[in-house]
Amino acid sequence: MSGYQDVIVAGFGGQGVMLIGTLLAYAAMEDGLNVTYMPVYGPEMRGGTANCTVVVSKDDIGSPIIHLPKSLIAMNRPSLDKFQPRVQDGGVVVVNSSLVDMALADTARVQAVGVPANEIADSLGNTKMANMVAIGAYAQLTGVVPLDVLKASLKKVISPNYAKMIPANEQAIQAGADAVRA
Amino acid sequence: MSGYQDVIVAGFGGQGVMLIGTLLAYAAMEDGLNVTYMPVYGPEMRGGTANCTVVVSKDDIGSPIIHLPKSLIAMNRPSLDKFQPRVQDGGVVVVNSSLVDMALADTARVQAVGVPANEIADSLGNTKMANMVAIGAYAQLTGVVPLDVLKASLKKVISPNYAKMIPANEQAIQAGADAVRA
Amino acid sequence: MMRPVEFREDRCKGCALCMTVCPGEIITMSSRFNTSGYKVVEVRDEVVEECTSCAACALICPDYAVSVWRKPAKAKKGETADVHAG
Amino acid sequence: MMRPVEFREDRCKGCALCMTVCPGEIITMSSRFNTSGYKVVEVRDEVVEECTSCAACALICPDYAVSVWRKPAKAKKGETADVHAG
Amino acid sequence: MSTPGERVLIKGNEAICRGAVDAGCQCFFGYPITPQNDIPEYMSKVMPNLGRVFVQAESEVAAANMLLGAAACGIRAMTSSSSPGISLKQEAISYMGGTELPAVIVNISRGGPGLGDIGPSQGDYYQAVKGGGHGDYRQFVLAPGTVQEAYDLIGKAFDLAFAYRNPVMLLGDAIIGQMMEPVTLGSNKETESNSPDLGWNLTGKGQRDPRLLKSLHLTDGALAGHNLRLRDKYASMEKDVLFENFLVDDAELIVVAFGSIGRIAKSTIRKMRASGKKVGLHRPITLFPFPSRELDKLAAAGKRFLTIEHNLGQMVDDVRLAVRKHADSDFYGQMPGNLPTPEDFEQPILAALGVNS
Amino acid sequence: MSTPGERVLIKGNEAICRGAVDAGCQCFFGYPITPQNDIPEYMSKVMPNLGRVFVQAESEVAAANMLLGAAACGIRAMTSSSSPGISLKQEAISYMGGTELPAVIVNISRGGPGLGDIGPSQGDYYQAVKGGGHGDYRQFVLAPGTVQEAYDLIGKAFDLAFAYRNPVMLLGDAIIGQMMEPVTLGSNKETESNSPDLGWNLTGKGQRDPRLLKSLHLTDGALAGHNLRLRDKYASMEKDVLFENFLVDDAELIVVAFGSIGRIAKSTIRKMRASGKKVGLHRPITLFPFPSRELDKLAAAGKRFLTIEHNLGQMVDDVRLAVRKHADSDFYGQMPGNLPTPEDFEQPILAALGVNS
Amino acid sequence: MKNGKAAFTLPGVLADIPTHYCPGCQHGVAQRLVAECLDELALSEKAICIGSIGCSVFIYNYLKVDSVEAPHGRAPAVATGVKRARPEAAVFTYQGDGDLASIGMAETMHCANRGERVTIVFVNNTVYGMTGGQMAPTTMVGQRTTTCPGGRCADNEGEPIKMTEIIASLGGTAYAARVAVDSVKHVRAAKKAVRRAFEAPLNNLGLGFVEILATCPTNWKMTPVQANKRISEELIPYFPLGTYKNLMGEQAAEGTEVEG
Amino acid sequence: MKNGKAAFTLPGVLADIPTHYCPGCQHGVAQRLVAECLDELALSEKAICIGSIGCSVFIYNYLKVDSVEAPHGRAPAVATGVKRARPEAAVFTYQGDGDLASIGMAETMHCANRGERVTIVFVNNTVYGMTGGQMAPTTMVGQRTTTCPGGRCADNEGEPIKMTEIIASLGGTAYAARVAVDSVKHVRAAKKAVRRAFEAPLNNLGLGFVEILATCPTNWKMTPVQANKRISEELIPYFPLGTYKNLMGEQAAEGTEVEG
Ligand SMILES: Cc1ncc(C[n+]2csc(CCOP(=O)(O)OP(=O)(O)O)c2C)c(N)n1
Ligand SMILES: Cc1ncc(C[n+]2csc(CCOP(=O)(O)OP(=O)(O)O)c2C)c(N)n1
Ligand code: SF4
Ligand code: SF4
Ligand code: SF4
Ligand code: SF4
Ligand code: SF4
Ligand code: SF4
Ligand SMILES: [Mg+2]
Ligand SMILES: [Mg+2]
Repeated sequence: MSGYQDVIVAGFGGQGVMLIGTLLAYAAMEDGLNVTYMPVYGPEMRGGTANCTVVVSKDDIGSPIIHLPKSLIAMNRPSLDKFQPRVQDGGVVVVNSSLVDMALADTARVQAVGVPANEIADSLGNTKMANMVAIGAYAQLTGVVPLDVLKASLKKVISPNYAKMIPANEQAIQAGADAVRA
Repeated sequence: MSGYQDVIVAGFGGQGVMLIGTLLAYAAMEDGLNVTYMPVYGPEMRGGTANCTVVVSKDDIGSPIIHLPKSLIAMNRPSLDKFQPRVQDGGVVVVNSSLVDMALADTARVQAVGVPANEIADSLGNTKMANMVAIGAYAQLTGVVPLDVLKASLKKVISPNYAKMIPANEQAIQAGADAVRA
Repeated sequence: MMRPVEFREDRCKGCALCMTVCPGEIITMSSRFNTSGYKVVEVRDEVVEECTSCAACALICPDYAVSVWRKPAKAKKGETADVHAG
Repeated sequence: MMRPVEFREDRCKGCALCMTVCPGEIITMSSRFNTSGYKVVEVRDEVVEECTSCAACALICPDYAVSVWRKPAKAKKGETADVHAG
Repeated sequence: MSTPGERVLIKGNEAICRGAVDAGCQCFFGYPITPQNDIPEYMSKVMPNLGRVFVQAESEVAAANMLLGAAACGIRAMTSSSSPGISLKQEAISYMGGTELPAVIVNISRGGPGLGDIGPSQGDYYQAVKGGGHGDYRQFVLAPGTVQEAYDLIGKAFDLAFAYRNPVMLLGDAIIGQMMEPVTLGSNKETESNSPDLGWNLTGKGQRDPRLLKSLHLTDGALAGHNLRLRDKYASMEKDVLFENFLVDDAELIVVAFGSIGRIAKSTIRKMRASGKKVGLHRPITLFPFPSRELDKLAAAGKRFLTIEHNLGQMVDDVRLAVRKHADSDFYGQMPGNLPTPEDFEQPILAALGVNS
Repeated sequence: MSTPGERVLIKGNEAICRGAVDAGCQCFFGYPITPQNDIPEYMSKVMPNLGRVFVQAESEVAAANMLLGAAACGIRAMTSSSSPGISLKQEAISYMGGTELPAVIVNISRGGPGLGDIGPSQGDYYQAVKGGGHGDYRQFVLAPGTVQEAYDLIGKAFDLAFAYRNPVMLLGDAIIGQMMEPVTLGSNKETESNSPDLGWNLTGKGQRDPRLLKSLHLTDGALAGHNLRLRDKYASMEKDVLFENFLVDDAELIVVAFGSIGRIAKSTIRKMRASGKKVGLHRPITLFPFPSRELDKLAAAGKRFLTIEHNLGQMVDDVRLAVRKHADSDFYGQMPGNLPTPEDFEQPILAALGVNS
Repeated sequence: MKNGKAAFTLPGVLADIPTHYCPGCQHGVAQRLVAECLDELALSEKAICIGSIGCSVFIYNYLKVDSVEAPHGRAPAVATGVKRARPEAAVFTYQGDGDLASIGMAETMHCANRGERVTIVFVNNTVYGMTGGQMAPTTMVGQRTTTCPGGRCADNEGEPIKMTEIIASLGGTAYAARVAVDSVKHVRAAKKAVRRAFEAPLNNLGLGFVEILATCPTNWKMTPVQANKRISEELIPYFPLGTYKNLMGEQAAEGTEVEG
Repeated sequence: MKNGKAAFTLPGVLADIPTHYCPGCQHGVAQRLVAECLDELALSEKAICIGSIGCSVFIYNYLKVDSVEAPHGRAPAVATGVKRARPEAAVFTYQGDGDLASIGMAETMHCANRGERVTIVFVNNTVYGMTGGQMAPTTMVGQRTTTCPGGRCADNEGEPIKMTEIIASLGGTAYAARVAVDSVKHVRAAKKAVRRAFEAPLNNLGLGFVEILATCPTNWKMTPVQANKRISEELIPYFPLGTYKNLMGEQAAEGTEVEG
């Protein structure tokens, strides 16, 4: 399957993982790719961790559910603990090193990249944009979608009432990408 | 099938056709035969005619529903109209001649016997026992169950509160039998 | 004879409710059965003049068996609606 | 130090309801997060003496996070039930 | 309670009641609907006199959930209704299946779909056997063909319900419910299953650990494990399969029919045997578990099959699945709304035999 | 209303809503239950703005009966729920079947039985296809495998409902309902079936004779005649059968799977094809009518079959019945409660192929 | 005297055919009152009748209007669907006490609470008529039925439910009254109430609800005349007649208006 | 100070584990009050809890008593079955407003009307909590929810249903009260009411019913403190607190007793 990529995006409820999953899915669609986005709501209905799976492909996508993903964005420690073991060998793992000790990254097996997402976001004025930093880093690392398409898709996931936040989010995406540029 | 007999008992709602059907069924059981009794409640839930089918046999009884019966007790005209055409050739048809013009009996095809059941019952003091007269006549004509077993079964179908009515009903059964004795 | 009240015998079920509301108590149970097997009520000729056309019997009758007309003296011309039309 | 009131930090969800009912207004939001990620409340040492053991905070708390003891002066001997036993 | 050996002439509906009472049914929850009204009416008279429970529920939904409550207590309990009312009980039946509660449900079915009529029909086979409720659960389905069997099987229903901790449905129709036949009573027995503590049921915890009966399984893998266990339980029910074979040994053609249609087809078969036609009858008594092995055996022996039902064709699926390695089954469907008689089946049987009458 | 050709990334639940709105759905009657809550929520926002009707019913029973009322008016109307709620709708569905009303019911099913869980499952196949309600009725059952199909099929659902005057169920699961995919909108069209007078529907009689919509048939033979007509109608639905064949031509083994499991199995099959395994996929899109003829044809061509479902084995009955003249079908059941992934199916496919991995 | 002026006229919307009801059954009167109101308010062309399951199941044979049959107890939900789909129609249900107050309790309460613009005609005969006289939620304490053969026992089965009072207490109800048809005076008052129950929703005020106390001689095991007496002697004292709610701006003093 | 005397003790029947409720959710308080009453009345050994479907679905994890899970809305019917099967048990349901007042309306009404000797604890948070904040029958007019995004509109969706008033009007109800847990005073009064709701059926008088007004900060989209204020500012004025019925021989003046 050409142009195929899949990723689990995971974190605490309030970290906006669903939002960046959707953003990635939009961007892939805008980029002319097939894409699926699947929120996985765990057993606990209230609180707990949230995660979603995004699959991007030039072909039809069979399964929106991935047990052994090619990549992972882990915004907190429980997410890394839970999903890193499932990432395929050599897969990309973006770790929010602001909250997770990079010593936990299985660098022997996967391509783990620490991004101090909260701090970068903080430095841009709003910790809440840590998710954007992470997705920017992820896009940069995998090339799954061009950064500008990602940025252009912000308007699809940020409600019109908050349109004025878009430039800051673009900045955060860029900062994330910059942080991992080789 | 040996010892086999079936009958449709039909009349107006208040004529007690279900009661004599049950009585016949009890008597057959007491006589050591297999028996089924099936009330057929027609399309109208209120008013209209009532009928039931009793099947008596030494063997297991397959169907409690008989489309083409061997015999018929017709307590009123609509019953005769509806069921006489279905009676098998040569079958016994007891007609309550108090209410039905015997000219309607298809004597060419079936063995139709008129019994002035209401009048006989009246003469015994209670028109309501016309049903007993009819079943007495029927038992006499077909020999399906002995008359004494029929009479002895009255206590099964007449509630204890009305036990004092039993002798009169026995009389009515006997009168019905006497009316058709060859 | 002019009868201000008539009973449709094929409809009457002999429930006797009309008998209980007639102010003149002129409705009585006949000895006739209709084709459905019900005894039917009647206002006998002897008493029919006592009918005031009050329509109480018709209002209480559950079976639409009663027709009542105003006494001619009171009826205006041209109004000849048949009760059971339609 | 003897604290008449204690907050089980693992239970507290930082809802702040206790803060609104404390007559002495001595409960404040700490800057600590517990393992579940909630900020937790506290009664700071400076004010803990003002606690009257009224238990208002415990009664209003939806998460059974508060333990309150009577001031020793009032406590009878032998009654040392642990709040969370059982 | 009946005297053992007592012989009475009663309706199927009454036989079900007396069978249930003899089997120790402690609670009955009902709602009126034709043609099963005799059941709540009888129970309303008898149960209170025995110090047992009769409740006329506000609806079939409520009746089924009252049953769920009583069953959770490990008490022998029952509800009854007819087709539309049984549809309303489907959610509760699925819950009782999922919660593994022993409960007995009687369906004296009538003509459908919708309000249909009040006559006999077998239109609820699918609903009963495949599960009209949501999710993967199965219930025992017992289909009596005589009033005696109605009495006997309701006793068996309670025993199976408790043996497997599972809902059991007794599926009759207006014929079975309304007809009277002689019945010998007294064989149904209350077993120890009505004792207060069965190890799983709610009694008030007393000194022991609390018990919980539920069908929600949210922790990872819990529901899957539960479903696997249920699957095994359903497979194990096979050993309680019941059926009647009638003149099958030398038969070329075997009519497969259940309940009242089974017994009516028997009349037809007797008559056709008299004229030398080699026809037999296989009458499944448990519709779930279905007597697939027996049918497979008969198919392997070279028999041909005709399934007769009082519906548009439902059980015929299970017959075809059962015999598919060796044979197939023809089908004749009596339309609900027409009362079935032995004569109705002659032509279809001749046709299946390949005889032109 | 969508602009034709508009391309959006939406959840299956939203696609169903937008598809229904585009198809001229005038009335929606809902009740909350996970995982279909997006549907009533979306409809509550959009319908009133379009001057259409959104009612949150007091229960699923009420919602289904509101649907019955609106459908009797010949108005395009819909309800949606998930498994336990669908069980509660069975009586009304049987009534709508019997009364021949065009109504669309969406089941975004979840794990069962009972309360089960809120994850995906195909445990309601039997209920949907065999009829969880009483009596002989059938409903169209459409099972989308993609969000695009969810949009397209809900439009088709309305068309079929009115073409046949029959209930139509769209059967999805939590995967179809919750996943987002790009969808091209605008192909669903309101047809003339939303016109005020269709010749049978209730409009207030005006100057014409009164109309009556009912399922009660008490006069002699009426219900039987009605059931015969229904049987013929159900048989005629065959012409609207829908399915997808994927790489079946040279396949030795055909996996039969529907809905989300069908699409997931496709991933597995792609992967196995890459390693030279001759596997194909047959994905029924209409579960009723079932693509039996196509499967029979494939069986006649010598294919072998493996049915994969997310339940204990339900559709496999229909597959086996369809292919029984020539073949049989193996079965692999993913337990409800476990999320299915393409890897889960490799082993069963290899086993069915007779390959030891 | 056929060419005199009619002192009593049957409404044109009522089919002139014999009814299937038992002798003395007041369903006949109740459905005639509905028909009279349909005629007087000129509603027959835009009326849609939601039939229910009970002895009145054949009401569609008697009222010449568009009709649909609702499952047992669900008429108020069906009516909601019909009215929302056809807001211009005059939608009404006709339901018995088993149907409305037992299995249909939730649908009745919520239809009223939402203030659906529909009319509910509720015929309370304290028993399940059609199925053979079982206990209803409205069965009087002590009344024997086929499922409370010893008489309804308040302690075990509860007291008879007073639906009109409950419905009147709900916000969406515009009109609620209880009437009887056991006397000429009551029949006249009942007619008024039925009319208002139709007018309230037509005036877009909310639900119109009218409870009609009626006899079931067959299942009460009484003659029609005895049964009719029972209405005033036993039923009315427990189920007081009167207007319990009326948003149409008329005097709505309890127990007075529609009795007069 | 652990060896001082406890000024507040958690009931032993309450499992000492964290709850799954959102911060500030008053289900936590409500279920604690139930637990306290179970302890005080020494009922834990003979109690049977009927759980319902809603955010409180896991109540069986918190109350260490025998429990069964009822389908959505059907807890009163399940409770009836349990109580009739085990008359010696102390049977109670714990239900939300969607569960009790919407889908479960018929079961609630008839359980009360029959006077089942069970306790119903009704937690009214004006919204469907578990499923994500949809409109409930008790949602306030104007309140925005996920299925009335423009705010509940009385004209279209009706007014919030006052269950306690309705339940109190039914013959089988022995005790009915509405309480809140938004202030210490109210919590204390609520405890009394819950206790009486348990005592009434245990005294064989009929149903015990207590409605607890509670917050759902998550779905109200408020902080817990704001949500708690809404109870007194918006909810109580519409849903007045008080004892609406009490057959236990105490003064039952409306609006007074349990508030004190
Ligand atoms: C779901 C369902 N349950 C039960 C029935 C059977 N049933 C038909 S009519 C009826 C009761 C009728 O009583 P009521 O509503 O008081 O009307 P009445 O006959 O007294 O006028 C019942 C229970 C049914 N048709 N459907
Ligand atoms: C038959 C059925 N319908 C719907 C649902 C989905 N459901 C679960 S909880 C709930 C509502 C809960 O609201 P409420 O009773 O107010 O409890 P809360 O969560 O607010 O405490 C619903 C509709 C279900 N489980 N079963
Ligand atoms: S119209 Fe009046 S007076 Fe005349 S018969 Fe009828 S009730 Fe009697
Ligand atoms: S009220 Fe009507 S049906 Fe009854 S007796 Fe009088 S005329 Fe006949
Ligand atoms: S009330 Fe309880 S949970 Fe809330 S802040 Fe205070 S201690 Fe913490
Ligand atoms: S016990 Fe009373 S005074 Fe002490 S902290 Fe709690 S509320 Fe404040
Ligand atoms: S059974 Fe009762 S309600 Fe039904 S028609 Fe007869 S009298 Fe009327
Ligand atoms: S959603 Fe509402 S009711 Fe549910 S736990 Fe959270 S705050 Fe409580
Ligand atoms: Mg009634
Ligand atoms: Mg709630």
